Amino acid sequence: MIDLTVSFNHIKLKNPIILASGVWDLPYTEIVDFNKLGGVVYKGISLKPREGNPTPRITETPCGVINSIGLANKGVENFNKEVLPLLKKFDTAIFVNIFGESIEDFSRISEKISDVSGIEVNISCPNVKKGGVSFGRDPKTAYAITKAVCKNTSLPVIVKLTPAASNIVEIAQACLDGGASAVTACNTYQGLVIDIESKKPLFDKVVGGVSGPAIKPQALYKVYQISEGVEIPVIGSGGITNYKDVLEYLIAGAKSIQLGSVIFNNPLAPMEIIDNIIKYMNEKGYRNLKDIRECIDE
Amino acid sequence: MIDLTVSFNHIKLKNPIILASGVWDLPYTEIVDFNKLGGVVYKGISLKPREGNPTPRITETPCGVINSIGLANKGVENFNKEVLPLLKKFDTAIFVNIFGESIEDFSRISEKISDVSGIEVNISCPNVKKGGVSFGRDPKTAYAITKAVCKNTSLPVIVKLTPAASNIVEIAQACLDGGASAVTACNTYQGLVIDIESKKPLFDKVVGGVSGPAIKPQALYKVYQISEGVEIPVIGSGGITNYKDVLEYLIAGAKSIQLGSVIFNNPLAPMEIIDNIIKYMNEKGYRNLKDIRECIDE
Amino acid sequence: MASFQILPVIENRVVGPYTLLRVEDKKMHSIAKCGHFVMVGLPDSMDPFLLRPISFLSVDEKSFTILIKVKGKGTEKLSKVKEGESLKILGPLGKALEPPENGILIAGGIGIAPLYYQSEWMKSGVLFYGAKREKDLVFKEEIKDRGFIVNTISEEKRGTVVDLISENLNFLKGKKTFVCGPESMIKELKGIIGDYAKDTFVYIERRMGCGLGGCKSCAVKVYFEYKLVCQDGPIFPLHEVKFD
Amino acid sequence: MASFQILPVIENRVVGPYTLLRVEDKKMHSIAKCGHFVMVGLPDSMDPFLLRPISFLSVDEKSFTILIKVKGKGTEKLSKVKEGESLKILGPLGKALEPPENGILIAGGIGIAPLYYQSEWMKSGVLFYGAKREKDLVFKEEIKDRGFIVNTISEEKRGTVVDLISENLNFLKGKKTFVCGPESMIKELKGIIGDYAKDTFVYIERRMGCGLGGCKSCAVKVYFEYKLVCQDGPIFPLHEVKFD
Ligand SMILES: Cc1cc2nc3c(=O)[nH]c(=O)nc-3n(C[C@H](O)[C@H](O)[C@H](O)COP(=O)(O)OP(=O)(O)OC[C@H]3O[C@@H](n4cnc5c(N)ncnc54)[C@H](O)[C@@H]3O)c2cc1C
Ligand SMILES: Cc1cc2nc3c(=O)[nH]c(=O)nc-3n(C[C@H](O)[C@H](O)[C@H](O)COP(=O)(O)OP(=O)(O)OC[C@H]3O[C@@H](n4cnc5c(N)ncnc54)[C@H](O)[C@@H]3O)c2cc1C
Ligand SMILES: Cc1cc2nc3c(=O)[nH]c(=O)nc-3n(C[C@H](O)[C@H](O)[C@H](O)COP(=O)(O)O)c2cc1C
Ligand SMILES: Cc1cc2nc3c(=O)[nH]c(=O)nc-3n(C[C@H](O)[C@H](O)[C@H](O)COP(=O)(O)O)c2cc1C
Ligand code: FES
Ligand code: FES
Repeated sequence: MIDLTVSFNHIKLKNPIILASGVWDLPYTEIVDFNKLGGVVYKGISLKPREGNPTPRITETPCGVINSIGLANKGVENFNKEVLPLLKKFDTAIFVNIFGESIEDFSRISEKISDVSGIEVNISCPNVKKGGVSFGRDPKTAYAITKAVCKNTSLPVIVKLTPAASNIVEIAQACLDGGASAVTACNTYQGLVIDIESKKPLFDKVVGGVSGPAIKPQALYKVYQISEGVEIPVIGSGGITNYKDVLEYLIAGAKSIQLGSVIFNNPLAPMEIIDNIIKYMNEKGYRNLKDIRECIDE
Repeated sequence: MIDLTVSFNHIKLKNPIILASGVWDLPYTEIVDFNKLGGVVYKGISLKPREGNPTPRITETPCGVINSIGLANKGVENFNKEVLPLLKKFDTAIFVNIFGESIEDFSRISEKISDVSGIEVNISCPNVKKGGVSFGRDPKTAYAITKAVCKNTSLPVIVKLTPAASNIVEIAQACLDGGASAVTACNTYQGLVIDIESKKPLFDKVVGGVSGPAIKPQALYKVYQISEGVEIPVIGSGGITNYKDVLEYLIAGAKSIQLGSVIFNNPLAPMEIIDNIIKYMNEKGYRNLKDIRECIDE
Repeated sequence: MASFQILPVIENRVVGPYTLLRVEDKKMHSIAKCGHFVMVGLPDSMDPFLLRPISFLSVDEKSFTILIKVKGKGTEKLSKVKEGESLKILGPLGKALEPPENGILIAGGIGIAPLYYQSEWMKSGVLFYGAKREKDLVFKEEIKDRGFIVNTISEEKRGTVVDLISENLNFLKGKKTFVCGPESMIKELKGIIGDYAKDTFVYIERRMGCGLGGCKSCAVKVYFEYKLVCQDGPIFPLHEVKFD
Repeated sequence: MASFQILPVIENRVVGPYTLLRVEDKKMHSIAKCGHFVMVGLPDSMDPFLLRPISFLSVDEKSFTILIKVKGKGTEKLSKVKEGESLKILGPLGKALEPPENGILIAGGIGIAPLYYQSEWMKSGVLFYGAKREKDLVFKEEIKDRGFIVNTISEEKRGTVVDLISENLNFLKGKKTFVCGPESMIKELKGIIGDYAKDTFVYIERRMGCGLGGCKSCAVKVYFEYKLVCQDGPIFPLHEVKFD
């Protein structure tokens, strides 16, 4: 029997495939059987509801997607009342991605979250004025936010990093020092699209966040760097579209991975990827994820 | 008549299309008429010849290319004797991309270069142990190298920046302060490819430099940021494959642009792009590059 | 209950300036409702990366049809899918509309597609329909046959559908009206119909990521609150929609 | 003088485990030389982004042919190009070889392609040729007809071309020998042929970016110096090549 389970720092997953934050909501449970997923991260929520940015909020770039959603969400109360009870029906690890404009915000919101498998702290959103990437770039702020969240919750805390940090290894170390159980590497990459008709940036906030295959080699390198440099479990995120990408991430050091934009292109991708990993392991005679990582020839 | 000329800080180009460093050498003059190009940047050269990295040195990534050449080149003497005389036959602006492992290296090499339209200083190569990206990340080093080069040459000095800098605007400012006539933004993005068969990084040096369409939105944003933040002409580089991409860069603030990897996919791209820009300007009734940049509706 | 499937195209036919694709699917008939749409893409392709939202034109027991106007790369590639090839289909999506038995439809250009579908769910009414050229006015005979009075206008001859409405404003009185067309047309229309806006509903278009309420990219401001076109729409009360 | 062109494919035919493509081109005949290759890609496609280096199989006044073994995505897509469709062709590339009138050719698998082309430039010689299965041994009759003695071996029956050579080492004496095959085979061969390596030349393969000496990605260490396969090769003296 093939064993796909993975566990690290009080996080236990039935397989390493997690749905990333911000690309799905409850209706997606009609398409994909959440009982089969290793875990799901719910869309970034804040203390109070947020409207988000003006439209357009999304478009394509070569082999990728760029978004400027601006963390539109209905707030933590709504999550607890309307969303969590429905998610709890599924046998999968539930994480909540949280966002704040100040350390204070992060503390207060984490107090209000319970009965999930962990909190993913978003210090990496490129599409907001306050907080976001600017928090995720500074090791001191990353440390302070992680610590504040950890103080207010007994849940495992995952910090989602931004690739815009000049030294992501240093930030991961700061998160570890602050008490994080894991880091997610990474959120989207800052990018710009110009509308050549209007001769203006397409997005109202100018910058957008690039995701999808285009960023894969870059995000993979970040995962590798953190895995080599810091004793913290890394959850890989960025451009994964098939099981081979998952293998690359696992070999580079990721403990598990997240699927984001790919579900826009192929909503069934999570199921197909899990099936293909099992098929691959069967072919190779691998029993568990360790076998994938370790090079047999060595 | 359409006027495609562009000039800034003693750099004069007959059109804004420049061939980027590292993707072409003399045989390419058989394919493309260099007399039609705005300019060409010769491959990064160093004081002494360099062998470069073990192979493989190149592969593909989604909508992109990743390389780990390691600045293989025959040195500045060879350039002056074997290459420059042949390039001088063409009526185009010739730039030389130079690379050093120390500030001293950069000074000495720039002394040896003359009779070209400018020097492009490479402080951004991701594929070398010493120098490269590490120089391009630190504003002080960027300043010091720019100053050292400017002291030793009367030619216009362009500094080629790395996107790995945490604040590229600050680096561009340092180059301006050091005496640079322009900056090129940017060089390749650091990325990783894992060979899932061998379970090892494909490249001997692990990291590679990602170029091609995949990086376009990111590089475009850097150009925009520098153009907004620093009074220095910016030469755009990153993922340009057609005339629409060129328009995006010009609107984002670039004075001219460089074509790199695209010539691997379509060696005639530079000619096609120039033709299409002229066609576009004719259709719109534009006379010169300023018309492209400025929004007529405003 | 939406699903995601790879389905075969069994007909590709030019209709005026558009392309009609017929997709084989026996299940859609029992679940698709008036107002619904699908997200459509090419199998085994990531270029374009995103699926495209397209309305139903018709749905029967064995198949459904969509009508495509080529705008950019995505619709261009979709319009070229040959018979025997397949499409990715995610749907049905959106909020079902309870159509009135009788009402007014106002279509501009490709806006005819969802309104043609809506007319199937109605008994009678009036269609005001404008396009660039006379020959772009597709399906008007078919809608007539469904018991509608059809008024058309073309820019090459007389003007836009907005002109047509301003000449016939009184028609809207006491009727539920449904509008689909380019946003510029909808804004103009809103300007001239005044009070009638209260009984007017509009099909809103937004760039979409997921079609499933997940990515929040298809937001539209409706009565001081952001709603999602893919989940709460695409049909909204005209007087409540705040255009940017 | 290399050029870049979009050229029509006029034949796509299966040959053993390979695909033969015939490309219409009247100019290649006068410029292609023994040892040359082309970079090949799909028009209007950036996936794959890089063109693929492929040897000539034959060149005549009206066309040239290439033989493709499917390895990954690039060769898979190339092998599916239909008659009437086109290819991007950059070439001829590489350094022309002055072929001897008479010599030895050693081919492993798809390595037969450039050696078949080379045999056209020679008068006679001996071909040692190995493949996985007996039926993969393509073009052996044609090469016989060109005046060559042909010795084949297949793994399913007897062993590899390296086994064949070790049984026939004395054949190499005093002859110029040319080898093309997988790098593992070449290394093994180098191990057993000893002194003969001095008169042995090998077709080297490297991943390529530009094919025009520009990107320096196709480096191979030859006698303590890096050379470029696309410009200085693909043929190098076997005893001088340093394998990684
Ligand atoms: C609910 C809904 C139903 C639709 N039904 C139909 C239909 O039945 N038939 C039909 O032909 N079209 C329909 N559309 C519009 C269609 O989705 C867009 O024309 C298509 O997505 C454009 O893709 P593209 O790749 O061709 O163009 P792109 O290259 O992506 O863009 C070309 C232009 O179209 C605009 N655009 C892109 N995506 C959208 C979008 N989702 N909504 C509005 N504008 C967009 C862009 O701003 C750009 O100016 C519908 C849209 C929605 C939201
Ligand atoms: C001068 C020259 C002449 C050649 N002539 C022929 C020919 O006539 N017919 C033919 O079928 N093939 C020929 N090849 C090999 C052919 O170029 C590669 O098989 C092809 O580039 C692989 O591309 P892919 O997309 O199918 O595989 P990829 O998915 O790119 O890679 C699949 C595997 O092939 C290896 N590979 C990729 N590119 C190359 C390369 N350029 N050289 C060696 N290994 C590579 C990779 O390491 C990988 O293991 C030649 C190569 C060279 C350098
Ligand atoms: C439309 C969209 C919305 C997103 N919203 C969030 C969010 O709210 N919080 C967050 O941490 N990441 C968010 N992300 C980032 C994704 O979770 C993921 O990390 C990123 O897209 C890279 O992975 P991918 O290439 O697989 O998409 C969002 C991404 C997209 C495309
Ligand atoms: C194979 C290769 C070699 C390169 N060598 C150099 C170099 O020597 N010096 C340099 O400054 N940039 C070098 N570059 C970077 C390019 O000049 C260019 O800035 C980069 O590829 C981004 O542009 P593109 O996306 O158009 O390729 C190289 C790029 C490639 C792909
Ligand atoms: S398209 Fe994703 S929320 Fe509507
Ligand atoms: S392939 Fe570019 S130098 Fe040989």
